[in-house]
Amino acid sequence: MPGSATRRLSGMFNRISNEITEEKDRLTALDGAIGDADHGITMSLGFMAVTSELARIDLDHTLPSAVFRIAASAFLNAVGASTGPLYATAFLRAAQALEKDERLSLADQAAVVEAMTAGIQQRGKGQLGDKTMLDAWIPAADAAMGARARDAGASEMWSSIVEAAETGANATRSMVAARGRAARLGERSLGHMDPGAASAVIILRAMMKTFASENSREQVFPS
Amino acid sequence: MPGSATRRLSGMFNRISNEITEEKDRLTALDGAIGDADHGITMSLGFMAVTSELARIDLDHTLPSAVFRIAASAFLNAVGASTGPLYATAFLRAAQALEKDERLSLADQAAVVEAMTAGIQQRGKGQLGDKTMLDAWIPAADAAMGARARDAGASEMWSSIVEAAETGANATRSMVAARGRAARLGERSLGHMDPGAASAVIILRAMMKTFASENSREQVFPS
Amino acid sequence: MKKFMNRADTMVAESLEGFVAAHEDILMFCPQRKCITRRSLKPGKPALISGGGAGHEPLHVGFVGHGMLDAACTGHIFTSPTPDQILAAIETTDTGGGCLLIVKNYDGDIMNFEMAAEAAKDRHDVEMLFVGDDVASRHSKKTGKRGVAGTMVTEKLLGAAAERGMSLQALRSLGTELAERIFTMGVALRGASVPELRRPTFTLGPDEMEIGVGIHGEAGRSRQVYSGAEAAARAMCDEILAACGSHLTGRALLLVNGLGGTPPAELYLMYGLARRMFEAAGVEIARSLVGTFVTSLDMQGVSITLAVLNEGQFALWDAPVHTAALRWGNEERC
Amino acid sequence: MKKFMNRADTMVAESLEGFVAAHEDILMFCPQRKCITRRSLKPGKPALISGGGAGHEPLHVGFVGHGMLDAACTGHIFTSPTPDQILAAIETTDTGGGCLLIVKNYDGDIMNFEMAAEAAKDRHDVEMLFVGDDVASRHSKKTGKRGVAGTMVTEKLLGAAAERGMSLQALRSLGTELAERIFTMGVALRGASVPELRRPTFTLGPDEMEIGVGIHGEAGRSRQVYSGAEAAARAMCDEILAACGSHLTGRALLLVNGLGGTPPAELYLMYGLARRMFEAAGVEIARSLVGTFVTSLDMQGVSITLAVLNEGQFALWDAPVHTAALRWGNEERC
Ligand SMILES: Nc1ncnc2c1ncn2[C@@H]1O[C@H](COP(=O)(O)OP(=O)(O)O)[C@@H](O)[C@H]1O
Ligand SMILES: Nc1ncnc2c1ncn2[C@@H]1O[C@H](COP(=O)(O)OP(=O)(O)O)[C@@H](O)[C@H]1O
Ligand SMILES: [Mg+2]
Ligand SMILES: [Mg+2]
Ligand SMILES: [Mg+2]
Ligand SMILES: [Mg+2]
Repeated sequence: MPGSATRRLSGMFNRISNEITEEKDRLTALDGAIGDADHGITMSLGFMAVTSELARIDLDHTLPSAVFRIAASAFLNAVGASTGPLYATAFLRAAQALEKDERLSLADQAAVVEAMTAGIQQRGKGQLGDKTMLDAWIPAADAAMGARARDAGASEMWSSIVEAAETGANATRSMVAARGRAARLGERSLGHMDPGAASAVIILRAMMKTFASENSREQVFPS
Repeated sequence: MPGSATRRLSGMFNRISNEITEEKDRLTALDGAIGDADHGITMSLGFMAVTSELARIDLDHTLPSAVFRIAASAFLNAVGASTGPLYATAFLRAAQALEKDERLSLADQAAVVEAMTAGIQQRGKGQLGDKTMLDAWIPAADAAMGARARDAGASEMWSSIVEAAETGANATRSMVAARGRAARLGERSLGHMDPGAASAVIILRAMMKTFASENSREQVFPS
Repeated sequence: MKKFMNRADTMVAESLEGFVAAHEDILMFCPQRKCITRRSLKPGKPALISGGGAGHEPLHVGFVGHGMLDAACTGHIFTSPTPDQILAAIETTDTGGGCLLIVKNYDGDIMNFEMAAEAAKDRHDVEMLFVGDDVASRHSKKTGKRGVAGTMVTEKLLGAAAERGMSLQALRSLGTELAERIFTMGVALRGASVPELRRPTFTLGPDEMEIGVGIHGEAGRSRQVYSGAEAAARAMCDEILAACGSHLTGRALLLVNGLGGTPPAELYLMYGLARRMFEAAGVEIARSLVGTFVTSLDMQGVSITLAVLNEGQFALWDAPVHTAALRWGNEERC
Repeated sequence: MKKFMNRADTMVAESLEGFVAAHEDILMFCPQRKCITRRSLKPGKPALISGGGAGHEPLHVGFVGHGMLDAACTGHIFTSPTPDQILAAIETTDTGGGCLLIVKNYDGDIMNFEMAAEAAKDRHDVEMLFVGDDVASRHSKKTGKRGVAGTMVTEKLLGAAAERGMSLQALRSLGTELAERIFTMGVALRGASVPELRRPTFTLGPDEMEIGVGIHGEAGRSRQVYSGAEAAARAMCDEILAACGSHLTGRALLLVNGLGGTPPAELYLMYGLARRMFEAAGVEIARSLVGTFVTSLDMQGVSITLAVLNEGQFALWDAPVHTAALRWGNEERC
């Protein structure tokens, strides 16, 4: 049934797009403090491009991995900015991870989080503590691995992922940026949350709502 | 005694310079409403140039007409603007009027006001009602002529000159400008006093203080 | 409002000093810094002299050089230069062909240039040309149109003609003819701030524009609601087209000029709008210039100039020019 | 803050459309308007491609033309262009000599150009050059100096070298060498206002300046008291001289660049100050450029760039260039 897993993914992107767009102003304001005041705009633009591209395809005849590939190229061509290549690479790596098993099982979900994180890290050459989106994604990926290791259920796994991401994002406040535009501010970046980490939390929370809700398997998402 | 008449003229220019400079901001604000906001600056600059030039000459060996010639060239080279050529021409014409009789008698004083007015009119090609400095100068010249005709004394002549100039300057409020920068504003120039008319009143009042005060003949002015 | 200056009373002199230092290959101060002239003059060519208040840079000093002006005089901010400055320019640059004084149509400028011309007339062949292109002021009965951004078009065309050997009289006639062919309209979203005052010459609300502005920070013909670039461009282009009247023939030069505080990206946006509007009215835009050439200090504003030229005049526009602010064509011929 | 635009989301496209229309003799859109290229390419010459966010006009599109770039890609405001745009530029302009991608050193730009280069590498010989000249960011350990106004100096010199037949590899080496010789510092008196936000990216008090600003409206290295042009120029020049270190030899090019909302008169004043300060430090100013070339939307600010060049590099600077924003030298050879 590629259709059902594909529908879930498409629904996930819709949800991310809506929630990012709702928080557009807050993200832009965060970027205004230590960057160039466009993070809400670029993220919203990117995910809106993804959902409008996904709206054009026949979900019943598309594999989940293909959804991620489509998302990668739509996001990349819409955004530019740092986030374009970072999330495009993340989605490509997620697609590669899903190709082995297109069911979107709990293990696949954890693998997606890990693959996305690896993609962001590969493309941006960043690491934990650089005050970037990685400060949300790396703890999230670790939490996913941990949950898989102790065989946790969907809702437990996803809460631990989102909780880790939130803690990580909050921690960016006390970091001095070492990557991205904020790096040029030096000490002046202290005290502000990294916008990319903040949007990562929104994305992961939308993923949680997609995958961890009790009846999520049956749910039909608007395309 | 060229020295004494020359000293009075030099004192007159000092007085004009001081009083224009004191009112600099008001004149500039008037010009800001219907012109380019520099009338106080140009006038103050011009008269300061005149007084500093006059400070360099030997008053005892200079004729009153020469004082006006010096004033003309100092004002002209310092100011630019509309007021430079207008007052320079005015001073030149005053110099010509004095050349016949350098005593600076009451008749000479009236002739100076008339000659200055004629000079302004010749140079600027303006007329009564154009909403310019002429709306103060022309009534002032008329008042001077009138006072001479009825053989009025110094203080009566000068009060009637200043009163006429004030009335004329006030009347510019209800005029639409036809000369100068303000002409381009059309109806929008209504309701504002013309800055050049306002400064003309200040000049004439300073002349009155110089010539109409009882002991003015004996007064020694700072050079 | 802050400015990159030290003191208001030295701003013009300091800025000119920097200007001359930056362009010492093209121009220089004449003695006592009364004016700025080309480094090398062409004997016998009529000298083109212009000038006006400071605050309009690069006009006029930026147009001194081969193919354009021979000298330019700068006054105080928004204030005509004085006759002695203009006289110095005449004396320095008249190499036998006489001088054409190109004077923007303002009472102050006219009177100062006139006094200089009177003082020079015994020793020099001097002609005066008054330029006025501002259609917003075309209904001022006694004074007529102000000289604004279109002035630089006149200076460019006359400069090229003089370089080709046109006589003083013919230059003056050409200038008079051009006055009928060049139409400008300006708009501001924020007033200029005069150094002495440190506040804008007029203050607009967040949704207001001042339309029909000149280049001295003065208010324009009317204050209107600003509802975006399209409507502003429409108002300006309509007015220009109305003023063109019978001169509205085939081909034109379109100049979009920034008034000092407007970035290039916005100028090009306005250019795109104006071009479409003129083309829709049947005007072919044969030449274009977009940039900051005739300013009103730091005013956030734009002016649109349409110059309806004939083929010979386009050729003058295309002729080589080598100045600080305008430079094209083969320099070997300069 | 008002702007000459219609809608924030169409501003960049409308402005670019006007730009291309104004300069159709030099350049054109490539299909789907993904980039802007020269009208005519020189077969076999390595293609120079640059690009970056919108809001820096005339950089980079204004430098497309003979003697400088072959193509430029524009992203959203302050946002790198996307890999498909860059790929389109590579495919359109590679005439056999390969492509040099000139990339300002920002994470976003680097990653987007990298992805394009990866996608192109099977079919094209592609080299990347990262440019960074902003001395205010020279202490950022991991990221290094940002690319700001000095970028245009690199583009000019490499453009001239490419025109003379320099190979792709040699161009890249020259670019790398130039990175050690070009030093820029910026200051702002008023922040930029981003179209989407309609408010300044930062707000300064009446006596404050932001020093060490980049070109994306972002805050600078520190906020300081603004006590006039002299002190601001001093702070910038001192920092530049400190950064020069051993490169501080004889002769240099001095570029004073407006950040979008600064009028020419103020730029020349700053030029005069900077020139005197550098000369006092023993640097001979052999070439100068003053104008608005690399902007941060409508920011009221100035940057000072010192490029310590050798004789061969000065010759590259002097070589003919024919672009929308920079034009000199004989055009017959173009
Ligand atoms: N090299 C990098 N690695 C990981 N994340 C990065 C890197 N560079 C920037 N980011 C993230 O991108 C965010 C900024 O994104 P955005 O504002 O959309 O792009 P831009 O910086 O190009 O304007 C930063 O807050 C940071 O989280
Ligand atoms: N043609 C003219 N005839 C008489 N007075 C004039 C004329 N033109 C201008 N003025 C006077 O000059 C005043 C403006 O002077 P000022 O502000 O110093 O010069 P500018 O207009 O050159 O800035 C006007 O208020 C008006 O009274
Ligand atoms: Mg950003
Ligand atoms: Mg005035
Ligand atoms: Mg004035
Ligand atoms: Mg950005």
